[in-house]
Amino acid sequence: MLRNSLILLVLLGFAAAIFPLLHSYEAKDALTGVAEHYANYGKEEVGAANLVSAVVVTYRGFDTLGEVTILFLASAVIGLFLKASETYTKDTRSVFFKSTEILVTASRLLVPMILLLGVYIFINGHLTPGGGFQGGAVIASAFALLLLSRPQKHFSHKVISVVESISGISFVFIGLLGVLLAGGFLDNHILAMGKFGTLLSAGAIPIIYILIGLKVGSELTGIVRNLKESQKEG
Amino acid sequence: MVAPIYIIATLLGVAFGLGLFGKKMNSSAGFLSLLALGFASFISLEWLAGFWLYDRAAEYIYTAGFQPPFSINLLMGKEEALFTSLINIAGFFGAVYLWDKLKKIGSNGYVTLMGMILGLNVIIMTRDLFNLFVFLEISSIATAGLIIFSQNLRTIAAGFKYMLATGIISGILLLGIVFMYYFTGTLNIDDFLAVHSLAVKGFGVAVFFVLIAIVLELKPFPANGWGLDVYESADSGIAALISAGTATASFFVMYKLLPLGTPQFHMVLAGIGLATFIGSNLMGLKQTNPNRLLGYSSIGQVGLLVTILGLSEFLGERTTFIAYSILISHFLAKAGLFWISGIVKRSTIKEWAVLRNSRLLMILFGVFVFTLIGFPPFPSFFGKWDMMLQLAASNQYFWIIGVLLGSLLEGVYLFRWLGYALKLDNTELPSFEVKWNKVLPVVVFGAATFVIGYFVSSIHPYAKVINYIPLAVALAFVLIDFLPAYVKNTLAILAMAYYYYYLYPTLSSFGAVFGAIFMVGGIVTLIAGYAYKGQRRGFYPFALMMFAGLIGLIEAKTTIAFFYAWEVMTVGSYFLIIRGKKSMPHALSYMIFSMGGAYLMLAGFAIASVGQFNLDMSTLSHVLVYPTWVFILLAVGFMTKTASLGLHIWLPGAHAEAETDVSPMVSAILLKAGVFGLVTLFLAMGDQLIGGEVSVIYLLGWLGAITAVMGNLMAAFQEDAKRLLAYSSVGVLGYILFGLSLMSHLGWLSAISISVTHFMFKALLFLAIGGVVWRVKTKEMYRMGGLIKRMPFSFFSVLIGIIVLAGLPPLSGFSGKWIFYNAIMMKQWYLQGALIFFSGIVAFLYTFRLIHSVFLGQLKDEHREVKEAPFWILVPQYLIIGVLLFFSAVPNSLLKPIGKIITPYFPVGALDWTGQHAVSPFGYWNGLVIFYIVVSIFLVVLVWLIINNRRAQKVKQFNIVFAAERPFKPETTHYAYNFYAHYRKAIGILVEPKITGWWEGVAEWAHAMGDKIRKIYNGDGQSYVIHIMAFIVIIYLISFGGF
Amino acid sequence: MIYLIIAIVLGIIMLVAAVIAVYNKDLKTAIIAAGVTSLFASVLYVLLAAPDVALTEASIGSGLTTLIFFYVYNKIRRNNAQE
Amino acid sequence: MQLFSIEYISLVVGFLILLIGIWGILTRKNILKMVIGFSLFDTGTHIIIVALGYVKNKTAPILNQPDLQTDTAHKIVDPVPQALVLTAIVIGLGVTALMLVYAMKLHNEKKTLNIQNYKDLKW
Amino acid sequence: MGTIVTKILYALLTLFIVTNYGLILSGVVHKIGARVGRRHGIRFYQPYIDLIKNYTFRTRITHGIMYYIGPVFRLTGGIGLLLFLPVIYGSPVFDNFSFAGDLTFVLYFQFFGVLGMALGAGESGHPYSALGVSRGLAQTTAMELPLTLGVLALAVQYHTLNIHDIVAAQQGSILHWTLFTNPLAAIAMMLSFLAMMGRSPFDVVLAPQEIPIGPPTEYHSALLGVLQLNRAIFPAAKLILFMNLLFGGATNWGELIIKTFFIYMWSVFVGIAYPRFRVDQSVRWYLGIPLLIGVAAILVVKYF
Repeated sequence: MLRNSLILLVLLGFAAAIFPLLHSYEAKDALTGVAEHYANYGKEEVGAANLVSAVVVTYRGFDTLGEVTILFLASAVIGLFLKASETYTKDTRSVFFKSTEILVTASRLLVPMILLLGVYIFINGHLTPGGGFQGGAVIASAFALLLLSRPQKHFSHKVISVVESISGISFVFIGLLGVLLAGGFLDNHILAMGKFGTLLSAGAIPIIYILIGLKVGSELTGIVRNLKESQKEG
Repeated sequence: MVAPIYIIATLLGVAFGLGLFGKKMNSSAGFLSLLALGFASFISLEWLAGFWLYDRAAEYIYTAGFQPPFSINLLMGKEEALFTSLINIAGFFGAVYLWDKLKKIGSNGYVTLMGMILGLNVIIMTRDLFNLFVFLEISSIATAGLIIFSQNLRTIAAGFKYMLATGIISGILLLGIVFMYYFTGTLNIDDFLAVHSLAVKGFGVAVFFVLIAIVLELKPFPANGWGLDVYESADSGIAALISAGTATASFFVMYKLLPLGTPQFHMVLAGIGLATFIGSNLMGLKQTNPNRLLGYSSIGQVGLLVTILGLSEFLGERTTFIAYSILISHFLAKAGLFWISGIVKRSTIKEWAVLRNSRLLMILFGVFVFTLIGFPPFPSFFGKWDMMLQLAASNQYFWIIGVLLGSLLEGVYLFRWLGYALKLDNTELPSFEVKWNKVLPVVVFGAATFVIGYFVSSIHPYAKVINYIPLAVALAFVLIDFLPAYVKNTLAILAMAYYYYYLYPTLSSFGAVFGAIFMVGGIVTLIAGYAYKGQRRGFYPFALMMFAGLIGLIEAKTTIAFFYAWEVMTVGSYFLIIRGKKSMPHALSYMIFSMGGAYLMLAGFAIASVGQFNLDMSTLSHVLVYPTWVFILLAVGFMTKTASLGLHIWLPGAHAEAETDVSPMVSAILLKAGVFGLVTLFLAMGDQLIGGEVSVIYLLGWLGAITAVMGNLMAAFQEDAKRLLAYSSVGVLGYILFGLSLMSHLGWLSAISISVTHFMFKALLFLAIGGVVWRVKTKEMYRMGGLIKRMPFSFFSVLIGIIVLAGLPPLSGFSGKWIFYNAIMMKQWYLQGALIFFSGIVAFLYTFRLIHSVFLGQLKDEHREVKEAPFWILVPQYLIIGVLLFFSAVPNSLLKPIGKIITPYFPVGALDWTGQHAVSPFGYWNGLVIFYIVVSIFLVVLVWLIINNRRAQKVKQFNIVFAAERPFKPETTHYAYNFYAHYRKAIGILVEPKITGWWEGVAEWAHAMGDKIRKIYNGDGQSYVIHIMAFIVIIYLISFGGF
Repeated sequence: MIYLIIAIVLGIIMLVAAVIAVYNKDLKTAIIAAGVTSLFASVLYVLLAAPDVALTEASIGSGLTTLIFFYVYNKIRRNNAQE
Repeated sequence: MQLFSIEYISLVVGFLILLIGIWGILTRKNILKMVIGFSLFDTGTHIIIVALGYVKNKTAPILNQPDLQTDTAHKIVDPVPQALVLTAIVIGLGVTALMLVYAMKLHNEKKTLNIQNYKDLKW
Repeated sequence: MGTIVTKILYALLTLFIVTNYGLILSGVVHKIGARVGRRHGIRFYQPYIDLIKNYTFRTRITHGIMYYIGPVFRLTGGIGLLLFLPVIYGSPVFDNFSFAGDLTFVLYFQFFGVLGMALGAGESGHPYSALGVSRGLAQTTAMELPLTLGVLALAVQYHTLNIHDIVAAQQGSILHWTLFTNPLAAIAMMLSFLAMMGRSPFDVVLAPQEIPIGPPTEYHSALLGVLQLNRAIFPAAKLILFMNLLFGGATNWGELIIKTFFIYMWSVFVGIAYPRFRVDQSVRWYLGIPLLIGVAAILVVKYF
């Protein structure tokens, strides 16, 4: 109990420490700083209707590259972790519940639709909410559903990693093209800006988002697959 | 110039691409990864070279084609180039080292490794705070992956703790970053630096959270249990990467963000760093697991670096030099040590004796240990020097004490470890596998310590002038170590002789006297080295290194050169001392006391430099601040070498257990380095008053007198012949200290002349006794006896030696005593004088005991066939005897020149010489006449006796009258054990080892403290998180004083 | 105003769910409660004019994360059952 | 400052969830519960970030309406925190997944999820 | 050349006188001791007889070179000490070699013979020799302390370490003797003197009454003769030293004999009155009251 009271004390201290942050919060009524610039010039500079996408893919594109790398690394580490006990026993049981006929049928129907949704999300990332990450996650959930419904299904590690690799390399390559052809690493001006608000606009953003979507999708799928296919006890 | 963005593109591209490689292509994946890491190293090194050689301007790398702050930008400046070079080189050699392991793991392993290096590269270069967060996460996740390269309970548990800790830390970092954005509307670091004085309290708190998160990444004490577990459990190759790579990069982040903190926070930071430095080194004392120990050391060193950052206001423009030289030393040494640990694969430091199987690794191990602690010629030496000087210049004495204390603690466990490796008695030394890919990185880093050490010294404004030639010659002997001993001995003697010939014209004043002791003395003692057969590996480099240091002391024109030479000498002598069979614990205490003394000297020199325009030795004569403290610090520093009472406990063991010809080197020659230091100090600074009243030199005089008495008393109670001689050195050095403290012509004359004669008789005695020990294989005197019959030449040496030592007329030892009493009378230090006289009489006790127990009395059965000491050990003895007899008959041949040297400094009270007749204000003395008279009387009496007692018949050993029976066993008839039992009964209370006990108590206390403190690392990952949170709260309270 | 009420209700639900997630003995419930917190957070994001974030939180924060939690939870449970 | 505004409520809720998460990390002995604590900690942080970017009565930063395309700075909420949160969520997923795998492996070693049973390394 | 020959002849004269005086003194003291103890005692010329007897013994054995030359050291020490002292104040004849060294030298030179002898005895291999030496050295360390302090006090008082000057300063009146001008130093030195003479209570070193102990244990015949000769000369030399330092020296042989006799009697009477100390007892005793007196003497001359 003493331990818990001490922890409570620490937590209260921490709360007290962050209190000034809350305390000095003031509602704004207009954008300031870099956000103002993004709002006012983002349209001309990047050409993406979705300013969040503009920030994510272009202004802070380098972060996004890092983000992709994190997922990639997490997937690699998990692979490394679970591979050590490499004896694949095909785990045919479902994780949550017995796979039923209904589920199997439903998944047959649903999976392609979900995949399509995912693709839609990342292709339209520069126009509507969503983008590569969300799309990738949706794709991964499609595969997760597949795994749920048909546990005996074993999809090739190879395919996943090839997709992952190619999309990753392409991402870096496009970034480098920015250095060679435009203003810097990950500059989206390597392609024509197109007409604002249409699918083929915003330079390289759609392409990058597609690559991100594929990469994130394959990485997340890889994580799920690895978890599933690791040795029975793990 | 290849654009730095290619570092990132290459590493990422290859990492992504490795997915295309199948399992069968692990080797090619490995080569590709190595290539990528090598290319990254090449790019950063190319930039570094560009900055260094061509003075390029720093270059910004813009992403996305926009200017910051609107997009993320990276900076490749001089510092970034340096740090990325370090990281990439660590990555490259780390990969080489881990080659086998990586091959087994496959592409995921390479990906993880490259991911980590990539993350570290970016956090060094980026100028965007959120970007920093992202890539910090990358390196964290990659590290979490690296930890489980070897999967077992330990690594997994450690990895999980690591994840818990970094999870919390990054959460807090993120919180801080978004609030900083909220308050300023930007994420660019350069913008923050421009607006950091924003008066909103919330902004300060946000900055605090960012900074504290970075601090926590640096594993501050006590919120660092997770880091230690990682160091202990992870594969050594990984631990090397974390210690060399992650710590280096995190340090740079701290450096980069430092201007965000208020001056107040900088002080807090310095405090955190110092607590970490001292705390983790204290806890390291009890540690036996090598990797965890390295972890403690690593965390401690990073703590020191944090302190340096926190104190940057005081360190001024030298901050970078100081930080970088220490950082690079740590980088190279820690990586090297972890790598060696991975090759050796032993779970306790005591088992490191196996390192003796590989000479190369042993050498490298030593190099890294000395690099880490900051000995010359390694870079951190210069860093520490500058740090102390700058701190002193800013009046920051608290930090000086703290940093030196922490360094000392670190030295204790590192040298203990080195001692175990070199000398611990292990019955079996199982061999270990040495693969070229594991050794190569270690060798490269080991060589780099020297190269960078030289480089650092060449850019240091004052270190440039140091003469490196003697040291280089000493190191050259490492290369010819395979030659037979006699060849190397000849070369060493020639080298010394040549250097003395070269040096001789430049020597003057006291330099000439001590130069003669060091160089001529060195040559004479080296002659005994011919007695050794075989190769005698590892002796000559260190012997010459010690002499190089001694020479350097004399040559030194600046304080840094002096200190440099002092440390070189310490290193050389340490290795000489540890060569003895049972020297391990003694070498350790020698090293610890030497370090302690050296640190005091460092502090002294630092304070002395305040307000001076240069570092010339002459600045000591006009110290501007705290001259008394400077004087005391330097004096105590020198007195650790002269083994004054209280600081003497290392000496007996170190000198007694050393090899036959090493004992005279360390006892007769090395101790004079301390005397030389005192001479220099006294001349430069004169007397100082404590609180304007008590003279320091007066106190030193008392100390010298008491040391003389206690040293001699303790010598009288020794059973071990060499230990007896060692204590005798303590006593004689007490005389010398006393003589110097008299600060008069005669006082100095006696002190300097005793220094010279002490060299001669102590070398003589140690060589003679060493020769005896060489033959009879024991140092216990009561196991010897009657050896005069077997070793008459050695006996004669000892006889002459003890007569000189005891200061009996007519031999030259008396001249010192006679001058002494005149000096005492003139100074009016009567009570001290009586003590000195008393100690002189006590000297009779042990001199008699020495010669009686060894050479007189009953010859033991097992020694009936024992041979005279080796010829080459006798040769230097008789050279010395010749000189001693000459000085006895013609004392002014020694005293007059010394007097001439002293006169410019102490013109009053010089002796008045008429031929050999010396007259002082109090008395007179004619050595030559006395010599003649005594010899004539002796001869007359001898003739008279021979007339009366011709053809005396030699009787057998047991032909003695012994209470009605005839003894037959030498063991029971030889009165030698506990020779002065009754004396011990009378005054034994004085010689109880209270001082030794006190120091042991201190050591025990420190170990117990460390043991107690480290209990906070209870192994519970949750507790570690609690520590982190509590740490944040406490530092918050300190920084903001509540709210 | 209606948004405000919704936000308050959401906040209360999230807090309750968070407390359940920390305190409930049953791991399965706890995982679901954490997922619920995340899910309702995504609703809150919509109110905060952040559809992108809402989408992400829903798909990743409450979706995939919970899924992985359950994977691991089941593995562990099964592992326990085997012993 | 208006206490009853949507962004302020979100901010407070975010902070509270964050604290609950930390409390969970610090007090729960079950490793999975600790990971849940982390997950809550992340969620809380994300809410705070989004709330910080909110500007009263402004629309989402998606310029699909023509009237949004002029004087945009006064019409939309801050897109930057949203972008940051996107990144943070994904990072959170990676970290959480890795932690869970660690938890799984730990359980594999000792068949227990109690963090206090993993004290083999200490001092 | 001539001066050297003269010097040597003068020295031999001194030596001759002092040797005879020493031998007779030793006999007389034995006699007195015996009479006090109500015994008849030896004839006062007994030492001469012993000496002659020892030199005529034909037993000639040796344990080795050091054993053989040990007595030589011993006697050299005794003769040397005598000859380095100015014996008769103001007389160039009996000034001998005192020009070669001052008081410091003399104080150190007294150990020359002692230690040489110790070495010789050591080679005999007899444990009692070594035991005696060890006791003697131990006692010496303690005994020398008050002596040194006293000598230093003298040197301060007279501002010289030259024995001539010290004697000169005491001339004129009995009240000029150091004994009266510096009583503390005199007391300290006279206490040390007791042990220097090797008489009870400080005679455990040689322990003559019970089992033979100490360096001479193993010596015999001519070797013992040399030692006996020294036993006559060495104490006499020490007496002369103390006389010079404390009792105004002597201007003629008569004065010398009277003064030294009474000084000797001091140790004889104390020896007869007090039983023997163990070595550790005597060491402690000297480090007690005599030491304090010596320190007091120093403090007095330094500060008053």
